[in-house]
Amino acid sequence: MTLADQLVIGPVVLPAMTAAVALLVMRRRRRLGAGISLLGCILTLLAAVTLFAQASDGMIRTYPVGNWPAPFGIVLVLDRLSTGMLMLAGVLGVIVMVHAIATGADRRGWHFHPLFQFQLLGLNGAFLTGDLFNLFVFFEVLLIASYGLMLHGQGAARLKAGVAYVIVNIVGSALFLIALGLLYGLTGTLNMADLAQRVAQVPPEDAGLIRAAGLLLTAVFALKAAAVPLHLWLPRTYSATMPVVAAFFAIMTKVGVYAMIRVVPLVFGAEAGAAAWVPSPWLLPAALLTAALGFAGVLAARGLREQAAFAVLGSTGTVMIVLSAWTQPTTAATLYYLVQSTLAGATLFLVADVVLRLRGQYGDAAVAAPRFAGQQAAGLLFLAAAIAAAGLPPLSGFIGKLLMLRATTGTAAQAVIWATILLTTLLAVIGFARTGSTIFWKAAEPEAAAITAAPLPRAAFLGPTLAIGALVGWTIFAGPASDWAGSAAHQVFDTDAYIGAVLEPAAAGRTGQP
Amino acid sequence: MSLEFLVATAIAALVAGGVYLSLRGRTFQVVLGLTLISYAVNLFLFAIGRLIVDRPPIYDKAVVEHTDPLPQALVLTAIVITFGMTALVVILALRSFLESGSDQVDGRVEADQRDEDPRP
Amino acid sequence: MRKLLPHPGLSVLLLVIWLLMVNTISVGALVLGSLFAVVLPRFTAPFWPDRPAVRFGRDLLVYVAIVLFDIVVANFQVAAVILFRRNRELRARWLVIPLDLHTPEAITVLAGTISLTPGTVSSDVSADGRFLLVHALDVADPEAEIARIKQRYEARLQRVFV
Amino acid sequence: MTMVVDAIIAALILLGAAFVLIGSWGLVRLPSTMERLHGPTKATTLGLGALLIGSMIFFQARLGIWTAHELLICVFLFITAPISANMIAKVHLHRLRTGAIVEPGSIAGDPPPPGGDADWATFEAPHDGPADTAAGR
Amino acid sequence: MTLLVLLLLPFAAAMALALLARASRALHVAIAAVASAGGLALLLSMAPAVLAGERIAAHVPWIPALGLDISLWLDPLGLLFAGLILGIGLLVVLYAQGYLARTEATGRFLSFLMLFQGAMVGIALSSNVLLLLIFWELTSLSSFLLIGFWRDRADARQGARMALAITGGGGLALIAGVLLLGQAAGTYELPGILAQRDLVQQWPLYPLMLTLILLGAFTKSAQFPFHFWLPHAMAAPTPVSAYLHSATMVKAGVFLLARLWPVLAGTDLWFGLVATTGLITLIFGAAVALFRDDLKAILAYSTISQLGLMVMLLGFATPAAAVAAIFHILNHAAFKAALFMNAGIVDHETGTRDIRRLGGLARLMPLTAVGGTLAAAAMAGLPPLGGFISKEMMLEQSAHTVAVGQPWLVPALATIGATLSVAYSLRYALGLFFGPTRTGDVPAPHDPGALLLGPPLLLVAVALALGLAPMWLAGPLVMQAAAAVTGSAAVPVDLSLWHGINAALAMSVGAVVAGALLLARYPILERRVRGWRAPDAKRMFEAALGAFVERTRRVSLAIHAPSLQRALLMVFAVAALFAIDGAGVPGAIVTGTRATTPASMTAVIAWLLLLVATLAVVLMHRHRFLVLIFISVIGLVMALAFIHLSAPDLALTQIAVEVVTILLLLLALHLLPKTPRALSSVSRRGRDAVLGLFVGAATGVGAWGIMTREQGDTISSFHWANSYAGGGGTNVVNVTLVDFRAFDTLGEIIVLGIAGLAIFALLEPAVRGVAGRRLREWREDMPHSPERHPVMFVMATRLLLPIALLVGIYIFLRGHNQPGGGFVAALVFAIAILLQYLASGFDWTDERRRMGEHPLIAFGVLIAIATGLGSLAFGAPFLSSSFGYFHLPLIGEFELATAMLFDTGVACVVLGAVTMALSQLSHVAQRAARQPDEGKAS
Amino acid sequence: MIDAALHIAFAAVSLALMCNCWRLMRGPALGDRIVAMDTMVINVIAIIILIGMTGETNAYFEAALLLAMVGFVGTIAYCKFVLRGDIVE
Ligand code: NA
Ligand code: NA
Repeated sequence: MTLADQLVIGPVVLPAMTAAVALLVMRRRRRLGAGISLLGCILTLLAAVTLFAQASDGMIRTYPVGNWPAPFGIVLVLDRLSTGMLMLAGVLGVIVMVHAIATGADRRGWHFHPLFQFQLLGLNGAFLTGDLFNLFVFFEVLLIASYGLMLHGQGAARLKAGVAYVIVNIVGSALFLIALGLLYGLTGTLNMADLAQRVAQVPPEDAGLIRAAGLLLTAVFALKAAAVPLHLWLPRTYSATMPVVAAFFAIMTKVGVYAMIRVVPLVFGAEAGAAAWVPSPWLLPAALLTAALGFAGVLAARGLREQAAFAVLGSTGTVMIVLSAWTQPTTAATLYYLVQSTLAGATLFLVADVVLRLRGQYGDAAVAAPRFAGQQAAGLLFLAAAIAAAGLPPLSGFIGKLLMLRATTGTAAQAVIWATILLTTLLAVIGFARTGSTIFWKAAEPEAAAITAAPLPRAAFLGPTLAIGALVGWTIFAGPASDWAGSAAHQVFDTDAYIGAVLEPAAAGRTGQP
Repeated sequence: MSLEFLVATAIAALVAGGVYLSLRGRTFQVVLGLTLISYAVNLFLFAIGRLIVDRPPIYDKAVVEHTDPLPQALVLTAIVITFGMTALVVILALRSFLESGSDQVDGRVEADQRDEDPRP
Repeated sequence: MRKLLPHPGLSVLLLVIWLLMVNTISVGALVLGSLFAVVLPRFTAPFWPDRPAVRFGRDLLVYVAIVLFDIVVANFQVAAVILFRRNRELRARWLVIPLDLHTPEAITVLAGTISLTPGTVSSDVSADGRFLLVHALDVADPEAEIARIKQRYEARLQRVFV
Repeated sequence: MTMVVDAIIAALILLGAAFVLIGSWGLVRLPSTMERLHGPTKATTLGLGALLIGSMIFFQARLGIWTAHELLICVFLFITAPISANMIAKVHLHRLRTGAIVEPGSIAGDPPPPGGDADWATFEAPHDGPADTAAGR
Repeated sequence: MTLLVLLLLPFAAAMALALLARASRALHVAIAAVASAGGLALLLSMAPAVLAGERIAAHVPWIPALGLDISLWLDPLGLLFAGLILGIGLLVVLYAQGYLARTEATGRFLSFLMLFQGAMVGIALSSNVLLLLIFWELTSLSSFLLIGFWRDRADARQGARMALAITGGGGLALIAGVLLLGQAAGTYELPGILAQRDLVQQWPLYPLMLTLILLGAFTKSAQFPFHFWLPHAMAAPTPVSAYLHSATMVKAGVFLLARLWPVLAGTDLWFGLVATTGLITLIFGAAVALFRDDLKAILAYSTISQLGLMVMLLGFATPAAAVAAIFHILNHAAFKAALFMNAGIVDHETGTRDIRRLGGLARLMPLTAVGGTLAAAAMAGLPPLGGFISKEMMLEQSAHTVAVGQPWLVPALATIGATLSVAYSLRYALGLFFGPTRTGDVPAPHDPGALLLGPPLLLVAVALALGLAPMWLAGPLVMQAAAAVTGSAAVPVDLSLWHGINAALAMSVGAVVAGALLLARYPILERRVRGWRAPDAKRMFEAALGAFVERTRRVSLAIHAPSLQRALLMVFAVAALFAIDGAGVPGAIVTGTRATTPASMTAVIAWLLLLVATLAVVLMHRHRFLVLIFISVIGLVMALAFIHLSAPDLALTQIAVEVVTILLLLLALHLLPKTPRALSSVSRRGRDAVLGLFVGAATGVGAWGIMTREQGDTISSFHWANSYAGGGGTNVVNVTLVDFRAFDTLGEIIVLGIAGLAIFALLEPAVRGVAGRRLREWREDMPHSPERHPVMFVMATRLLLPIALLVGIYIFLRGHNQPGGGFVAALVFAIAILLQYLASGFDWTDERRRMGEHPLIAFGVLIAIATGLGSLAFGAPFLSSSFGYFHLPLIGEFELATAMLFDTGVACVVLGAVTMALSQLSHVAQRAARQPDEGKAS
Repeated sequence: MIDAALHIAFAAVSLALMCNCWRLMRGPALGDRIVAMDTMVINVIAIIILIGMTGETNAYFEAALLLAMVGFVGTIAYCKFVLRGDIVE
């Protein structure tokens, strides 16, 4: 095995080592620790980029951890989807880390950097693994790190929300284990490729249990993705936590979506008998409601963080609406929009953070405040973030929505899907216009109390700007991006290629272009 | 009665109790509920390897029948993770109580230690 | 020597325990056991700052033998009480035993011995450390029992702990 | 020979089990808490002791393995059991004194005060007593 | 390429302006003007070719997967439209320099304006409908920014929001319509689409698609009933009004209708929707305009009316009507922009826009008056201005139009519309410039400078020229554009003032006369109209939206009330639902064929014990201390079950974890209420009990189903077979943990490490602030014994510490082959240390500890990772293990395995995390007590 | 003979477990419940030893050892809690 082949574990090992080193260094030298942490993020991103480039040849690579062959050991799978998600996590990681350091958010509590790195590790591990139990483990890693990050800083409200967030997710983990148990009990394997083969061969008398297992598993993913009615944890959690943390959390719901994309077509695809496409009847209505409730929340929100939280909810709902058709084109559209909505959600939170810091006691509430320094710049950033999040031109949100609308053409529920996507866009537009015009345009009465806020370094604008830069990039390179989404979706649905690559890595050939 | 029946009903009882308790209004009870649920989940995960009495998974060439080691490994991992989660949630609940003066998960935050039942 | 082996008795005990655990008396086990027997007491020395003066010898062996014998006998006596004595005929008593032992180690060993022999439980020590409170399940003559304990156990322990 | 060994083993097992049961039976039938506290000591000492020695011989006789593990279990139990008993007794004394227990705590009545000036440690912080020096205070 | 430059020029200017926002006003204007002029020049350079029938196109692939490419073309219609945008844009920029005060943020303003210009040019040039959509929505956005430019004004913000909501919303309908159109036509490229008339019009979804597209067009072009945003958009600075809301943006809808005319028009539905809407809007807008007093409101409603006129013409769907519409676009652009600038001048000079406070300005501001009057005349459709010609054409077309079988209906209504137009136009001119002198806030207003006066006068000149020399000035353009609209080769165009005496002339004369009469009777009319309570669209919209938002918020708050109970209830309910779903699969059975194992008496009794303890936990859950005892009984039974069922490692772990968990819960309970009041009602408890029983039963049935099935081939047979040979250990569970699935274990210890760190992060600050105060104020809630460190306990723990460490080492070393391993060993270490804490107190123990928890966690992770990375040096994947048997003299044979090193890392993390959690928790109260109470100070 | 003895022993220890269970539920004093729980640990150790003999394996020895060593920690902690509230001071 060459060192290039070994790079696969980079996205897992690099954050782990960075976390440990930062933990050791931070005790004495804070700035050095923060620098190491940032460097770790950048290196992780570089590793992800390299892997992405590797995977762009259409080949599915596998990496047997511990040198045990699949399905007996844990195998990491490198394909377009997983590397794309790695890159997304890497980009988001760097942006959020830059912002955290620039605004000093990392100094507002303990162990921000190790927790952050561990969360990155959990995300990357979840994207890479080809083993269902290992997926559970990485879910737990990213969850528990998110608990720590979520509680970073102070506040009774944050703690109360944190209690709910943690407990709901612990119950979710229990469901995951039950589902895993059922699957192992019936098939005797944990490897996803192997599982795909064995689920297809399950005798009819086991169909009920397999179906229940598949549904439970999807329910767990839906809980992470915050699909109605399993979404109740999200708004409170995201709006109560520090915005910079919430910005990183924008990818968390998408992990649930990723897991669905990874597992459902492979294991519960067309060949799964009674368990074929198990989530289908439930996912679409749930997703429609999620989008509706999310963007209704955007409309009704009275603060930027709350609004951003609902925007994340709504965008995930939108993603799942389209995903629920389970075709290759819809999945491709989903993937493009998934990346964009992650970045957009994160941007909203970063902007909310800037506003929060600029407006002192007025915070991010949609009330008039006296004119504040940096109002123009923050307003511009908000505008861009809102455009991206609502899905207006010229940013990638619009392209994503076009892709999704087009991909759902001809599906049974086209009318409902289109109506929901378009009407929720309108809700978002009005909602963002309301808060934005109040916060960035409206000026408080002259007798209003002057803002007491510490001056904000210009570097505080770097994070949101980078995030918007990423969105602009995703727009300008929408061609290659949508090609990636298309070919990634093709790989997702070419389950034979996946199974072949994982179970017979030596024999696996190149998978063709879509 | 078979062992399978005992284990299945034990799982059922633990889950039932756990679900009931986790729907109660105070963090401590909820934590207790989670504890019961995690017992049940561990037992469940263990049971999927089928029940075999007295065949510990210690490798021996002579042994033909043995218990399935993999679920055991999974349960071990699950126990550890559950422990970490439980520890965190307990301390989180405590901190939240200290911060707000109430250990209720929902509703009134202004309630305080007067919640204590005067009866012993 | 004190630095190397802060608690020589403990070291011996550790070696014995190690050999019991690994269940062999090979050279390897001895070497490894001795290593731990030396290292662990040193490592944990801060947690046991005082050094009780214990005489390991015939007195200690006799003491252990007597205690083991008493445990067996007392077990049968108490079994009879539990099985056959009616509750209202039970002669449960508190015994206040004045102590001549002073070191906490010695008092602990005495109290432990009393608890281990069925029928008596060491319940408390007085705040000044001069009395031991023992609950006895069934005694006819408390004074005689106190005297028996002092003479049979405490006197011997005084010779072990100098 | 085997017969004899088997008989010894069986006897030890039965003896041990019997004492374990008697100990627990005592827990059920003895009249009050302090009396019931005597139950576990029985189970611990002769009950488990006999079982463990039986097991030791059993492994030697059946499998030819000379295991000393059982002795080790005994050692630990002999160290820990009195501590548990002591602490439970303290709990009981404490609850008696603070009036948390309504019914009589022991048919022996309330504990007599120790001679001398001090009360029992449960009721009065040890003053310069062994416990505090031991704990380094 | 030129097209691309033409398109990018305004955007580049916008970007430059945004970056140079702090530069001087002159530079700003220069940038914008140069960009507009440059664009115009580029456009004009291409005009001859376009008019000669050449189609200039550019194509840059962008998103092939979507069919969205940067496809541009320049056809006569686009040329006409782009020319309007750039030409009027240039004039507006120049006008803005005179209009905006020096303190205004001209950079921002012109940046938005250029953004808008770019978007409009994009609409004109797009030959890909998806691309057109992008620019379409971009115009909504930039107009939002422009309307809200005076951000301090509530009406500006509301107007901006309303415009965005309506036009943006319509744009969303347009998206759906355009996508459907593309679906029907099989392409998103305009040339392709326009050729598919029959296919599209026969498509079953044509009505839906048409409706959606028209929604987009009508909202943008302020057609009734979507008109109401436009008057409120007048909150914008006048140059904006002149530009967006007269000449350009509002015409985007008309442009779209014209653009898609070849493929959409000609059906009855088209006529019914488009012509009717246009006609209604024509009359409605005009009627309202007549009774407004704000100059800009008059103009705004007149714009609505004029837009209705154009829409109506396009609705007629005849080539001649198309010509009329095109020519009217030109005329209207000229005179309406002029009028807005004129109104802006009046406002600027007199300080008011209320026509009732103004009058006789012709004497004071002659040049302004000339321009205004001429432009108004054009709007009224008086000869010899261009407006007259296009109005004639309109009347002529309506005269030939039959609606609902009534030949008189459309002409009559069109004449009414024309009459009203005459009336409001005359009212504008007469009311402002003639009659008694009223000068608003300023005593003596005068004509402004050339920058303000020049652009409108230029436009008036154009309007005049369009009447005097229409064929020369606009003939070819109108003809080519109309041909492009209708999709035919050429359309006969005859633009002239005099067409002889015909129906149109009669209607026109009638309209002028009637309009003048109407104006003469204006005071009476007005009194009557004022009596009506005209609905205020803005207020209604704001109120409706406000109510909608409020209701949404209430629903949202009700749904998302901060309730953990509800969230959990949902999770359990979904799980229950899915269990039912699984049970409903036909042919599925629960009980399998595997023989069950008979249960011993001990097993049954242990089971009973577990059930009793569980029940006790549930029933007595408020007696928290007691419940903990029951919990540890359950744990004990679990350990026993694991032993009975051949899982010694699980039993070990269970025992150790149980102890630590109980310690943790006790430490927490110390600071929590011990016996809190019950909270939930009986019915709620009943509901939860039923749900619990159901979910429990479902889980039990699932377990039963699995346990009673034969186990097929599992991957663990590989683990069994390779444990010793490949993993070097006989304890298959341990080898699985540290070798086969070491990656899981790495994650697992990281979870534990994170838990430790998170707990530290949670408790470290707990001694300050509210929590710290509460801790300090905490009073013992139960009677306590004064004794802290019982002597027997203290002495025993001293002996136990080294022994426990030894046992831990033993369990660790043995783990690979026998039950045990790093995790349990670490827990034993931790418990040994915790015992010291328990016996001797925190401070005493803490000062004797050798290693902090943080380094333990960090080094543990590093050791585990480094072990894993070691295999990379040998070209093997991460975490590949190796082991070997070594022989040393005296010591004998022993095994060394990398897995043991990995296990060392595991042990370090576990030890660090567990001691971190418990030691932090155990002295948080003491630390709080030591913390000075800063809460009182603040 | 040994098998019979083991069977009887299992029955006896199981009965003992039931006795403990009864006392655990019955109370009435806290001390009673703690004693019951403490005794249960001892009984479980006995069962483990019996299981080891029945299965002729010493694989469960560590569990018994661990239970003997740390089983009392719970008992102590409960007692300390009742006595002092704060189990670590
Ligand atoms: Na005794
Ligand atoms: Na005892």
